[in-house]
Amino acid sequence: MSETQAIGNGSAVGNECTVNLDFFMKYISTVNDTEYLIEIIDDSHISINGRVLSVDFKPVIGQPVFSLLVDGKSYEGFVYPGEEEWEVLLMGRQYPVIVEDEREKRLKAAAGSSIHDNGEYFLKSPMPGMVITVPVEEGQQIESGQVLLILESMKMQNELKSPREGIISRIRVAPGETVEQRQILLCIK
Amino acid sequence: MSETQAIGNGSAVGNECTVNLDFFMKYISTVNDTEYLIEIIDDSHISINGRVLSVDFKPVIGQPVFSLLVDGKSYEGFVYPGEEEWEVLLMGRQYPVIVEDEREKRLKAAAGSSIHDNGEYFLKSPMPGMVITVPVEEGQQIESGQVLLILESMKMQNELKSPREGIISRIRVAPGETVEQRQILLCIK
Amino acid sequence: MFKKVLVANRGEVAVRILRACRERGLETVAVFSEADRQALHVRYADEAYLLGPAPSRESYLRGDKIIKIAKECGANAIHPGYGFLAEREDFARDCESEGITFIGPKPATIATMGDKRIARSIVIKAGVPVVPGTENIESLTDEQLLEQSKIIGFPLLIKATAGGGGKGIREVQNIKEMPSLLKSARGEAEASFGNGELYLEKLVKGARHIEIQVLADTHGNVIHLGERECSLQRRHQKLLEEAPSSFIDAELRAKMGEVAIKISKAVDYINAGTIEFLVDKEKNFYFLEMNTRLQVEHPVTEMVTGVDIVAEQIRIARGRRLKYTQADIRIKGHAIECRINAEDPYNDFLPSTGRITHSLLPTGPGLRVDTGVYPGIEITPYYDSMIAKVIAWGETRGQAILRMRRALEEYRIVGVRTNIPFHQTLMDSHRFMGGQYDTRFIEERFSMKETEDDKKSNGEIAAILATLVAHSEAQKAAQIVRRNERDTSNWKWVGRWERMHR
Amino acid sequence: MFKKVLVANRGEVAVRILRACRERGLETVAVFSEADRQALHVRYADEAYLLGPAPSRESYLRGDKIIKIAKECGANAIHPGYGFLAEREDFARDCESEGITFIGPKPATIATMGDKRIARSIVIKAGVPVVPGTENIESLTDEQLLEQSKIIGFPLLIKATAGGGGKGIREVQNIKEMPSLLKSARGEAEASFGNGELYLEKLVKGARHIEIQVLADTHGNVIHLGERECSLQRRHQKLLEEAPSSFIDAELRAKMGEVAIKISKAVDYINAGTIEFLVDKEKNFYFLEMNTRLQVEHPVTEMVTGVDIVAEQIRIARGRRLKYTQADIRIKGHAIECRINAEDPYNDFLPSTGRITHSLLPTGPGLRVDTGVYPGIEITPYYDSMIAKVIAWGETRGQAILRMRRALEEYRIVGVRTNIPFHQTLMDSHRFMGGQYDTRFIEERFSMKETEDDKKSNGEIAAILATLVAHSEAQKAAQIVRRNERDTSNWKWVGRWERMHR
Repeated sequence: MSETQAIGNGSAVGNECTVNLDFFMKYISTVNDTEYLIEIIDDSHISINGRVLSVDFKPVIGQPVFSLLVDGKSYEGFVYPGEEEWEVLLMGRQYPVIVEDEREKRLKAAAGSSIHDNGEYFLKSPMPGMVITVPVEEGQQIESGQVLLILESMKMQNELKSPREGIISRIRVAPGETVEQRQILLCIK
Repeated sequence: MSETQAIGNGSAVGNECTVNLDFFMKYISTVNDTEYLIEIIDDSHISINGRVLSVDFKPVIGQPVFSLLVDGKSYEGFVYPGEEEWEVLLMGRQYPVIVEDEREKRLKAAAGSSIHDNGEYFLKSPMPGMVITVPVEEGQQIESGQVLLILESMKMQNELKSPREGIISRIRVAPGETVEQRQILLCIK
Repeated sequence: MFKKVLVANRGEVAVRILRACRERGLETVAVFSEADRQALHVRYADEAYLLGPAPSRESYLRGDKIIKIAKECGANAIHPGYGFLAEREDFARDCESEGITFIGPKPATIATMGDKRIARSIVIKAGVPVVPGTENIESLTDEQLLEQSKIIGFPLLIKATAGGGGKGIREVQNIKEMPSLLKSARGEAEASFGNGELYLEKLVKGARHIEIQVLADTHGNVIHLGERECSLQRRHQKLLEEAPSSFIDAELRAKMGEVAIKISKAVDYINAGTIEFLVDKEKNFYFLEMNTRLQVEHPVTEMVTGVDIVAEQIRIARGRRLKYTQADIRIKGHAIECRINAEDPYNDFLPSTGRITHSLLPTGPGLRVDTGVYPGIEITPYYDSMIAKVIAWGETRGQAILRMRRALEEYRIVGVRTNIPFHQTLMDSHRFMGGQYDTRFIEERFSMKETEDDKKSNGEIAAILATLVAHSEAQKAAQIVRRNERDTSNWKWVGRWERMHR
Repeated sequence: MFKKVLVANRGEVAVRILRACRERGLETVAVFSEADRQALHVRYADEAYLLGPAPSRESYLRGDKIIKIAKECGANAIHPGYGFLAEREDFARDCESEGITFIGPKPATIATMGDKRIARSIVIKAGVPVVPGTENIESLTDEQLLEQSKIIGFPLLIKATAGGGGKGIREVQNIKEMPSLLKSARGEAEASFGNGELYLEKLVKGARHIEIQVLADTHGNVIHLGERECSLQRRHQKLLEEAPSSFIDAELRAKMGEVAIKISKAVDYINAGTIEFLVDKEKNFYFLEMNTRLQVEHPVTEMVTGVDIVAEQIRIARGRRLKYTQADIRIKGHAIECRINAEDPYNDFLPSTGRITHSLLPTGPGLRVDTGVYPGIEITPYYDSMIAKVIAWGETRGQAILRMRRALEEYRIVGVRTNIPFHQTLMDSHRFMGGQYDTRFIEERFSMKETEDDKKSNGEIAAILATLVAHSEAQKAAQIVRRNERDTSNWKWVGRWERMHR
């Protein structure tokens, strides 16, 4: 279906229109270092690494639970948007999936590895709670896995650890303070 | 709280306002011929026939299920809007409740019994289904409880009976026809 | 030995069978109609294939398509559940000729017991009494049935020869009613089974409907799992079942069990089956029919015997010996099943359709719920109105009733009307509590009307609830009107107003 | 004899107790904090009273308020559940002096067994071995504990004298760690029990955590209901329990049961209680502590014995004799309980809060779910993270595992992260299947990382799912942008746009 047709269909006021935009149709999806080239052919067909599959994809009991029939096999997964990737929970296992549209990915590759993150990491509170202790100081060199902060929630003391090494650039909370979910607690450079 | 104050509170765009209108505050509610004078005092108090009760009223798992604590007693009921009354399903029993605001009721009483329905009854389909037979004819005199139509739905043949006596004024469907929920099937005068 | 099972059904029974397969490490295949893409059985199966449009004739009754799917996906066994193709000899035979194991009895047995008239004659030969009726006459015309009705006498029942699940049954009080009821029974039988043949049976008054569950393997072992009490019916549809029956003592149980085994052996029965009897006030019992399949009410037997009937069906179909001998079977405690139907008990039990928006299941000790629905599912007019079964177990019948009562009070389904209030009223009925009921109880001596006591105590609460809802609705309406008066110039408000009225 | 019971608790256990009361025809009273107005226990009770703000200290730990409410509403018994006031001698004593039946042991027994050091000395006197540790020294200072630690040797455990539920426990590898861990343990003990006293205990390696359920009435009858296997723990929190233990044979069960009864008699125990033991590889067992209350994991014992433990608690509190003798107790089949916590197993098991928007419970044969949550409920940081318990029964341990596996696969909770994937991984672990685990298994020899096989088979499906979701999101975004480009002049479209972004 061409783009023009699709928009034509949608022109009736109050009627949801289906826009199939060609440049959105090819994706490179990466799971644990394995890349899959996935092409959306139409509402019920995709190809994966050139293999055509018949798919039937429906949200059930509301997002984020999706039912997928692939050539008759029935799967159901939770799909959560993460910071940089999608988290897929499927049959008791979690898979991190990076989905990039092919054009974007090609552009990025052409630009080389010049794009780098500026290296700052923000530790955000994973839940509401109360800060018990902050066993690090500003300017301190820390290692990956080192405890940065102890947060009390649900009657448990939870250790928040550093995902990487670096230097504590700023601490934004103090012991005894109540924090909200996703509030920034401290920064690592 | 006066009316003016309430509207004042609500003037912030996008903010839900609470309007307490005095003339909405007294109701006469009738259950099976028993009348109750119910006055809404404030968010947590009502009076019923002059007796003041402390109430805590909350919708749970979405409408139409409501939780009610009355002086500590915990009740939970389904409250459905009916054609002329509310249907309350409570502890396995259904109660039809007519709720009228006191002023309206007084006005009606003053006007006497001059208001009458025009006497036409429309038999509506209680569910989607297929008409099997219509064992009555236009112009036919019928009795209360007489079968007017047989509708097949959920693999069952369901007899739709007349709630009163009268004359069939019009039949709008024929055997074999598929009907939608609430579609008018026939009229009785 | 099969490894992959196709379940040729939908709803709670499809889910029940999928679970049993999964718990035995078998791969599972579901089939579904266009109306059932989001149904639980599609979600729970390893594989799922579309059959066709919503109407059963174009989907769940398409045996040819189902067998084709089984062959294509490598399913080498089919469980038919109940209803649909469960008692269709031709389907069982087609499975057999395609090398697919049909999880049920042999096609010949289905044919024999499926024709209620043939079944009756076999049972009579085996020396078991049957309810008097039309015997040994094939394809009775309306005229012949009219003639026979005079011999049998009134009241009597018109029944479908291919019948099951209460479909195609009509009760006749006198000869004048015969012609129109014959017509409607034939219509319903034709619609339900694709076979409009009818027979007549004397109506036994004050009787109980008691059935015996049997299990038979391919090695000649046949056992029974005791009885189920199924007298609580409305329009010949079972609504509540119990095991054991408070009417049956150990001696009668053993005797009926022996007869059930004798009948099963007489037809070389294999797999799970049920023999239905009428038991009169004097405890004489008469054969009614045999259901050559899993029953809706099998869980009550599972709860009191600890036997997983579906697991045994699979075991038998795999050619293995029964796991139990008759001596292993002991009845422990009491179980009750309430069938939860999408129908309005305050409006003549008319079916109710719609989308289930919320559901809160009763859980906790001694309870089991078998269901195929969940919030988001649409209840359509295409299939049966039964959406769930609540099964309560107790050490005594009294404990089971108390547990069922609290389960029904806890159960919330929003979106369709259900018969839960009917069951609640039943649990409070003194006759039910006393176990004093027969097949006529619901229609003749039971009422949904509340007593004077109820009226007084909860009428006031009902009035308060309705008034508070009406009040908050009125307040909301007042807010909208006022906003609109104030803000018609502002398109933001117009958008909101419009949204509320969509 | 009491007629009305106040349940001084929240969550699944409050619901469990309310159900038991209702099934015995007792009137019920719930209490709730401001955070729990819509909680299930408030909805299921006959009466419900507000205690105060969300924090436990201002609500569920306010024994004075609870007793006041009980007196005002005429509740003449209080069931404390587990946690909160369940093992508070002062609360039990206050109930007694106000003439309210405390459904549990005598205050003196709670005091004796609640002080873990006193309990140990009583048990030693009764001739039962205990795990070596600090004995008979009151109110140990940090300096004294440091001294003692050298005598006991490392590794060792710091434990809270008033402990329970795994709170206030720290494992110490060497003396250098002692000061900081003493400090954090004292802090947690203070916060959890209002008592910061600590003691030390030798860490037994390769041990199993096995507990015996006892029931004792006021007529001197004491029986045990066999053991529960509770070795699967993480940070001293139990995660999964089984009955029976695959490690315990009939002989050892009988021996441990006898010892449990002996200990119970030594402290004149009344009501339901649990004796916790450590069992080493050579099947020597050591007393750990006695929990003078209902345990979280009591359902596994109920499933294999058929005894309703909460019903027995009520019976005993009413002064009646036990319904069972030791000879009546038979273990039938196998039961497993998985504790479902709102925590993210992929993110270091950090608690997860939020509103539950959907939930689909596993149901069907042999399953029980005890829960206090439902869609619409907010999981707050104020209370324990356990939101449900799934209990599966099977004729064998293998069947129970297969059933639990399918139950976990069926269970859907949307709105918070749960540890369901943890339990699923556990069910697939060969060591768990073989029953080969001890209290260190989860922390030392278990991983949430998938195997190479899983990666291959389902990685592709995960990629497809994520891609289809990303694609449909991109399409939706494109639609909105295009509409907006096209229709900015039209207020209808603007209203819709605005609505989507609210």
